[in-house]
Amino acid sequence: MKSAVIVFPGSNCDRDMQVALAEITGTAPIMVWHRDSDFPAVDLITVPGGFSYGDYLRAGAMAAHSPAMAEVKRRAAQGVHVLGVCNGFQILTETGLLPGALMRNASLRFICRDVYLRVEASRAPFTGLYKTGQCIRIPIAHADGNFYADDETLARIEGEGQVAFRYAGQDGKVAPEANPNGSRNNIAGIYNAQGNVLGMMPHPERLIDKMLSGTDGRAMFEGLTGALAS
Amino acid sequence: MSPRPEAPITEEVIAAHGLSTDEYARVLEILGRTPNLTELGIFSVMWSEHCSYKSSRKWLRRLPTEAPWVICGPGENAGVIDIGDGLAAVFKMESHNHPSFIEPYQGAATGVGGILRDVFTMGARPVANLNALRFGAPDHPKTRHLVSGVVAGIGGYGNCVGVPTVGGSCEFDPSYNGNILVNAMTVGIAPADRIFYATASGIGNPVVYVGSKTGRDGIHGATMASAEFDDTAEAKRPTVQVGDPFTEKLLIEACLELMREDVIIGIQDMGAAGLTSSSFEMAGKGGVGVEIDLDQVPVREASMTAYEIMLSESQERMLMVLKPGREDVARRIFEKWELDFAIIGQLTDTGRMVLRKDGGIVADLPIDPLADAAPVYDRPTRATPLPAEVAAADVPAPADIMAALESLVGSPDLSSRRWIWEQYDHMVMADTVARPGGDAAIVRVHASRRGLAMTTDCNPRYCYAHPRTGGAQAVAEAWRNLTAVGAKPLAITDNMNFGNPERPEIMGQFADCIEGIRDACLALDFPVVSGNVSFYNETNGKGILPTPAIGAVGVIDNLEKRAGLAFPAADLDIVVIGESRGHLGCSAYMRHLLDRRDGAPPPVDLEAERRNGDFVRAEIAAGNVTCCHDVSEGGLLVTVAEMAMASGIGASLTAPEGAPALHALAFGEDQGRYAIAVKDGQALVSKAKTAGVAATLLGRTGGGELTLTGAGTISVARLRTACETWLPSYMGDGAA
Amino acid sequence: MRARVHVTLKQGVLDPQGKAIGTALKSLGFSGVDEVRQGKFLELDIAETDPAKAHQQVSEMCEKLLANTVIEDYAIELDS
Amino acid sequence: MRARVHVTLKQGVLDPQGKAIGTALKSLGFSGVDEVRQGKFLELDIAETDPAKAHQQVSEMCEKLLANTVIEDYAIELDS
Ligand SMILES: Nc1ncnc2c1ncn2[C@@H]1O[C@H](COP(=O)(O)OP(=O)(O)O)[C@@H](O)[C@H]1O
Ligand SMILES: [Mg+2]
Repeated sequence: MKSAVIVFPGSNCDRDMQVALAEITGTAPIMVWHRDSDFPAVDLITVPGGFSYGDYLRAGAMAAHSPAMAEVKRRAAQGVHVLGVCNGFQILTETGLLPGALMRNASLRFICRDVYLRVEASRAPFTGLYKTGQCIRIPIAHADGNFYADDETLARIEGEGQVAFRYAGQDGKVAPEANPNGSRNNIAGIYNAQGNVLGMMPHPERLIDKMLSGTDGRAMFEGLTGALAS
Repeated sequence: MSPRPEAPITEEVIAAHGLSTDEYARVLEILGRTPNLTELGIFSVMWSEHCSYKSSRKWLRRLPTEAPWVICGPGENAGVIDIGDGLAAVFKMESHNHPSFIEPYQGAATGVGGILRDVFTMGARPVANLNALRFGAPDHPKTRHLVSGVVAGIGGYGNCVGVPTVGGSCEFDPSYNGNILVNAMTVGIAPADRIFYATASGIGNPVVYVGSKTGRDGIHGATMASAEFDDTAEAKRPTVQVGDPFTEKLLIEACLELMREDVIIGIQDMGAAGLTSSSFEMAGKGGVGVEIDLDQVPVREASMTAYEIMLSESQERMLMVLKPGREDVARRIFEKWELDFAIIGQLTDTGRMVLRKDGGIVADLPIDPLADAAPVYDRPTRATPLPAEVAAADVPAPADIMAALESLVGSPDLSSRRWIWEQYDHMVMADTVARPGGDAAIVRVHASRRGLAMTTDCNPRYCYAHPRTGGAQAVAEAWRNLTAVGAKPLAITDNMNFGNPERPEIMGQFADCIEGIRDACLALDFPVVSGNVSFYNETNGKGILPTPAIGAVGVIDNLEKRAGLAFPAADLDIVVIGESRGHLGCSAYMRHLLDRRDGAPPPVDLEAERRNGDFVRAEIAAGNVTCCHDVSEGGLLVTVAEMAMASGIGASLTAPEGAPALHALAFGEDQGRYAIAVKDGQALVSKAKTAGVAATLLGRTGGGELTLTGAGTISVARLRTACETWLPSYMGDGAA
Repeated sequence: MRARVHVTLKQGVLDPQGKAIGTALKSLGFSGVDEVRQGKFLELDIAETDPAKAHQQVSEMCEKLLANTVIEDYAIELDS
Repeated sequence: MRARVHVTLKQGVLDPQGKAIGTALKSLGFSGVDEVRQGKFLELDIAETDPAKAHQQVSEMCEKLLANTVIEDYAIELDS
């Protein structure tokens, strides 16, 4: 599988994503500078975490207008798979590739900790190796992860099965206490209507190594590798 | 040549610049004429305590700074040690106390920014941040606001630049009510043969300015007092420095990219006293002169004066001397990262600093006398005598030891710091092997099996009671925290936070803490490679507790062989390494439960410390021990409780034969000890005895409760609630 | 010419910052605070001197970057 | 009564956000943007109906919480 990581000024999980992709897919991803709209064809484009442009104005707002993202939008429309993590998710909502918006955490504080997620549906290529309803542990690290969509949009997202992950307790139960940031319906990650674009606040690329206290993130990259092998 | 005169240099102006009569006389002698205002400003910052170390220099020379693995000791931007595989660790800790009290968010944020620059200036990629924080009493009206702002500021900056904040320390004491401590530490990794130094050389070589523009940020407090000689004073009032972590991130990437090219001769960040100290230090070290055209300096506001440009403390700026003809390579890189880049001058053979602006000379100063001949003071000292020992028999036992334990683990100083570290991205870069909450954090050396362990430590109450013991204890505790995770301790950075050095008792605290640090460094082969001194931490004549914060770094050769503090399983033996004598003087127990601060601190037996630690480390390295926690504040029972809380597994303990009174065994703070959980405790005890190390079987892990025979039982869940509740509930939700 | 732009959350969009400020004000003893909403206030110095053109230009900036029109409204004022 | 509060950085204080917005606008092709400053805009509904008292109350809120007076200025307007 060929993959790419888009790098913006202020990205800081680009290397983590690069390492995860290289290790699990077996092929080093192409690192694409934000000014570059002419990068080779790939099976998966990732938009990594960090603080593109310092998260100034709004998280992801400035990165969304980069030449590279214009190209990502074009390719997503053609069906190329796109994964946005954390700041990447924020950027994808700012470009309009995903619905809704990510607002300041309800506590107003940055939160870095492991959370439990309920996998809403086992669905290739992103979550095909997880079981529907499986509870996985993945870290979050963000100040603006409070997912918001108006009632109508939310109803549509829910109705079309676009919710990928919800914050849950260790027992897998989706409950208000398990919501770390105030997201509507405990939403931690969503798909676009076509299902080829996934944005999520938690960082699967940070939990792929036993040495780093967990491997629950691996299955996502393994699933992608299997499904998108070209 | 005499520079352009500016405002008249009156006695008030001299005083406002913090120069004593003697010091000013020295200025006149060096120059052979009256300085103009810009020159006076330069002298004042170069000779300030902060830049010149004039009160501390004599004592700092006492610190041991050498070991075979030290590549660069104190004197550069940060210390450098060899960590194997051709790599070096570069680290330093620095205070930002006063700015953080004025504006906690920005003060702390810019503290982090400053220490990061000290590290990447030397060619290292920063891989971890730590901090040492001290706040006033929890019930002081300002404390909550300060905690909230400082923690948010540290996180705000570190998270954005993408360097994990992996550890630190945080304590409360009324002595910090008016003077909080914010000490920030950065650890970086560089190729051992590619370290960059702050030395200028090569007559004619270009002097280059990169990073952010210069504004009127944090200009020396003296300018406030000098308002009367400037009628636009209001608009020009010095302003608090605001950090721009986004620009810092770009600066890190740009500098590291440039360092892969062969173009830099010397590089120095602009920290305190900005362009002044960076240019003087680089030139002073290289024995060259400099000519700078201040009109070339990128400024944020038009109409900045020479004085302001030279004294500005705007953040995220660096000064470099480049190889001739290589300016374009550098310019291209900085333009790619959208940073300012300007050639502002060149090196000369005059040994003088000549500054030009608007076509004229605005300062012309000899460099050596300023950089090297700064005043040095031998201030009088008064020693703190060793307080009388408090016998355990004279310290009342609590009615209920387990209730006392619950209260201790839920006390301001011993409760969990989770509320703090969850606001720090402690995992970014995906190499954090041991997250905050253990004895030392462990960060993997990227793409290797090697790891760096790091910690910050100091017990200011020990230091206050007996500075020499306290100084030694701080170093020993840092060494022990590294050992407890299985690391070989390599070197330390020290951040000396004290009151007014002009008072003999404060200077005595300082001198004795240094002696204690020296004792421990020598005994433990643990040299000082960098450090920082912060004096005048006092309000209304009352100093803070002497706080020599120690930041320490060690190496783990094989990360498979390391230890953590959570009990890995039930049915393991618990062994205590080191002797438990029940020393209660200066203990958390006495302070928190009896409101007593008397007695001598626990003695530090450096020989036993070393023996015990070397034994423990060898056992971890051999794979025999994977669960270990050093015994520090709160004593043995608190230590075991922490191991239980981290795992959810309980333990039952019985006082060994010959142990001190139960409450003294539980809460005594004897040094040089570790609690270990292993399958075969008896075997470990025998092995220890053979090695001449005191070791005792204390109990077994298992169940959901912690029991001490004769003292009762408490559930681990209940302890956890106490431990996890205090800080979040103190801070309230969305505390502002 | 100077443009002043107010970016505010659309009605109905939950405002975590405003809510937290409201709670904090109450805990500081300010009673009678009903609702707090937080928005952004931007001041831009622009070269354009024709008011109609300037307005047009700033509107475009808002649509493209300054506001996220999924959740935010904006209002423009021009000083000269 | 509704209070509108503008919180802006004091003159001379670095505004990293404003700076970044200015750069972004330029790279989006908006030339002629000189300087951008970002501030906060707060709307508060308060129970107090007397304008003088309301002003007094909101000033206190600003001093205590809404503005960081070390680096920020604030301005209050009251609608009724
Ligand atoms: N200000 C802080 N920032 C980050 N981590 C902290 C801070 N204060 C304490 N910690 C973490 O909490 C844990 C306990 O701290 P401390 O009691 O000082 O440990 P020790 O007794 O082992 O030195 C350590 O892992 C430490 O890194
Ligand atoms: Mg410890």
